[in-house]
Amino acid sequence: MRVVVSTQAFAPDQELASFARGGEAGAVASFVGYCRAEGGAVERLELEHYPGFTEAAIARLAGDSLRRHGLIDLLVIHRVGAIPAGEAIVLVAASSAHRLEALTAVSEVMDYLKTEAPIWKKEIGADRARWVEPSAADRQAAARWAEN
Amino acid sequence: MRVVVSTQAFAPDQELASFARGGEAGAVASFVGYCRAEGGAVERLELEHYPGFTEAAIARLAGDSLRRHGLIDLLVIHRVGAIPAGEAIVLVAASSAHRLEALTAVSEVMDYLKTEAPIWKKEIGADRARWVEPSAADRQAAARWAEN
Amino acid sequence: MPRVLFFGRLRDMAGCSEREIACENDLDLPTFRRLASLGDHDLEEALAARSVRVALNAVLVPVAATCSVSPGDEVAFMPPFSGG
Amino acid sequence: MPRVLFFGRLRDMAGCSEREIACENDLDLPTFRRLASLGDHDLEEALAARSVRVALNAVLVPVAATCSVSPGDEVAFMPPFSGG
Repeated sequence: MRVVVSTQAFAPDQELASFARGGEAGAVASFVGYCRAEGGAVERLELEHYPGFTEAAIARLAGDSLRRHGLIDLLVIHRVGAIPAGEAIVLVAASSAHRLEALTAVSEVMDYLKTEAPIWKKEIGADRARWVEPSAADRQAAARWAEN
Repeated sequence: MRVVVSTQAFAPDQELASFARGGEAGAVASFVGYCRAEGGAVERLELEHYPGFTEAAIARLAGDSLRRHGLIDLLVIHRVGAIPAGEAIVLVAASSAHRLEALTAVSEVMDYLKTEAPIWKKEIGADRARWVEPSAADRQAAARWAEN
Repeated sequence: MPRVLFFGRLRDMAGCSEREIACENDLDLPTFRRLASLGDHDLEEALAARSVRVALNAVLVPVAATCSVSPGDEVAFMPPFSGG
Repeated sequence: MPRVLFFGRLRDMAGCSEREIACENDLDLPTFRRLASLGDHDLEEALAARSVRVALNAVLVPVAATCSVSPGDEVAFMPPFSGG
């Protein structure tokens, strides 16, 4: 398992190419989240984090998912700081023997990142600067994993 | 949308790197299925298809998923013929504005490929040669999409 | 003459992936299955299984019982799919 | 002296990301919030919102009401997270 929280830009394709899926992995699922320009309204996102605390929280939720789904490997990269429109914010990749575990883990980790990763996201544009908070849909999405 | 059914080996990383996500895509989800060696018991898979019919069936189920989830783009690559252990069988990638649509579409297309893509898969090893049929779990996984 | 295609384990049973069926008339599906099996009763029974889907000229036949096969047609017998 | 960290919109309200609080004694959380707000009642109220999570020395405080802050502690006030 590898968890990275960094202000550095990253190349999702290269990270996925080097994601070690292991000999008996039949399945690799992944998700990449990008900063959307929203038709030019958003120039960049600014993501704040709490150094140490944020990494520990993401590592804990990733480790829980790895164990719960019996994954072979799990990779979480979360960029923080200023992220220009069009660039990658987050990458989650999971490998497992069969497809359901990897696909479920990627959805679950993404849902938990939205509500449980100590990161604060501000949208910056020519005419706006606003803090993003998880939507009701985000909270429902995270809650469905706890029910199972 | 792009659907490929081919006996050629493909490099999932390169295909993902060239998957055009489009300007307003905030989300790219993907899945890659590999031929598992199962501890050496499986040397290769042999996948039969019905040329023309198979491509049309996959294009139809992919197009349905693209429309139903309002995806920006969808890519399905399915290799057929002899596939040695360790090599990629199938790649599904979906891009959308928000994460739920892309993640759901990738799971859905994979579940439908298992039960609705006219492909027949034989496992070949030193001590075995057996036709794979969808499991009860595969059928249940495909059925859950029809219920929604 | 109509042509029959066998896929998956049906191909293994038939020992070939396709055959031409010597017949100049329209046939109902049970008759076509019998001719396509060349006297192999196990194969004929396997072709009639509920889980086997039939395509006529590369179009899935929704209700196999109503299917009529003409000379020049291509009929595919398909056991459960296992893609992905 | 304890230190306070502000994140997200709380940082915007405070106008800084951290402050040292001039105090040599243990404090309960309401008192600490009042001192950390430097007389800004809107900030003090915002820090006390149900949606704001509190970490003491980088460990989440499950029940904020029972939290006691000592000199040398680091207290973080965290509005709803929005990762991913």
